[in-house]
Amino acid sequence: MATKLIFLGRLEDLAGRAEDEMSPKAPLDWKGILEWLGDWYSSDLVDAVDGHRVKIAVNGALVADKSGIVVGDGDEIAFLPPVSGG
Amino acid sequence: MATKLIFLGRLEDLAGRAEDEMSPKAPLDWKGILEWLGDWYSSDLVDAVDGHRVKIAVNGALVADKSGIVVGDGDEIAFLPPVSGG
Amino acid sequence: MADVRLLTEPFDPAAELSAFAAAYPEAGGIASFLGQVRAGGGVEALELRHYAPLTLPAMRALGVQVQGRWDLDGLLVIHRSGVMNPGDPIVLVAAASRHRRDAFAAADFAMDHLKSESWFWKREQANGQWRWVEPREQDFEDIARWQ
Amino acid sequence: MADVRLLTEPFDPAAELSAFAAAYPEAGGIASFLGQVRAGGGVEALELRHYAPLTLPAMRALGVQVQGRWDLDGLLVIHRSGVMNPGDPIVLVAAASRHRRDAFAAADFAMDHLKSESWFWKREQANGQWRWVEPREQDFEDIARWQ
Repeated sequence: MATKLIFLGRLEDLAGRAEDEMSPKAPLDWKGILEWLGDWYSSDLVDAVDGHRVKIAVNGALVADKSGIVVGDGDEIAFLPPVSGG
Repeated sequence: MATKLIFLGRLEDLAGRAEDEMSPKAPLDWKGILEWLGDWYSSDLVDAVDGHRVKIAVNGALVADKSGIVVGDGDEIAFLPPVSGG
Repeated sequence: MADVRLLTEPFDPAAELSAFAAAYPEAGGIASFLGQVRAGGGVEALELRHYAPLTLPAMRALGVQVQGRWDLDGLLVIHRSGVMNPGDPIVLVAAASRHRRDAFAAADFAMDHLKSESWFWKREQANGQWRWVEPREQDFEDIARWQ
Repeated sequence: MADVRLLTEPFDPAAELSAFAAAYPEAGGIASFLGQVRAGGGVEALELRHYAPLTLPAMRALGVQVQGRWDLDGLLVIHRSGVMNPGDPIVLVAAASRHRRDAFAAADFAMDHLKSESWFWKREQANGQWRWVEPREQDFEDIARWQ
């Protein structure tokens, strides 16, 4: 099983896609996630994702401190830029 | 032609009717109107009509100072208690 | 131009709102308030009386005032007169605007003024007896917010 | 209990409001807000994306919060997701209450929070090009009123 990545809002444009998957050998912490993104995506995307305006949900639950997360097989991580709803 | 009287809201209950007519020999001032009402209606009605909460319209126009009005043949005077609308 | 109507027959608020929204596609938002005769509480019927020479002209003047105070694309004010039953619509106010705050404030202001300053007299029937309703203190407090 | 829905297909606001009003005959008053895709301004289409695990649960939590804060008989919150055309309804909020002030405040509060705190991302199509919409400063000011 892979780890699913979801890019919301304008992050979808930066990533060029709405979803992706990664299959790391071992679970990744936040630093590892950013490195994986850096290998496949632009630095603009990595900077945006790492910025304080982008929130993270893991398996559908909002994360208070994204620097503390670890994701592995079967997890879903969503990158949530500021909302602009209604 | 007579002078038409219109009793709105609870003044209709006090008067026992919604409309009436009076045919005085000469135009009546406010004091004359109250006297005419006193001849035909209860003192409760006269007191209510004379009170500061009841406003007066003559020929469909609201009157700023009811003590100054004069009505005669063909006029319509409406007695307007506090509204309780909507 | 405000659409201001004093009706002596029942009306369909959903159809009115639908037509109003369709008439202002550039508005973006429509705030509305619907007042209906309350069911329960023992009230069997409600009657609103008006005085024709004053009531509709004052409602129209209110419409002009509301449109002067807020930036609206459209304003709808419909008020019933006559005898109504529980569940019947009494009043419908709707304000269409590009700005959500303007739409809400305009509808709110119009309702406060219809409730406390419009030329309507209300009576209720309970246990077969009609009784005139006195003005409510709350209505005077509501309208004082705008001064 | 609030009726909170996230829809991916068009809905009929008039029919929804009509059913809502009929469901709360004891309410006396219903305040509502309808947001629709603005015609004009060159926007050809609007898309709202959501993130399913967060969006509807947060809307439901907002419904609970609104019902806890005001004395309501009923609360309706309907929000579209997906691609919409000018004139299409986006969001409908309605609050039924015995008290007019409660109904207005509840609808107003719910709209402010849906606009600035709900998990929706909006993009607009103009001249055939899609462009993500950034959050508006006005929305943050609107929501700050309630704190």
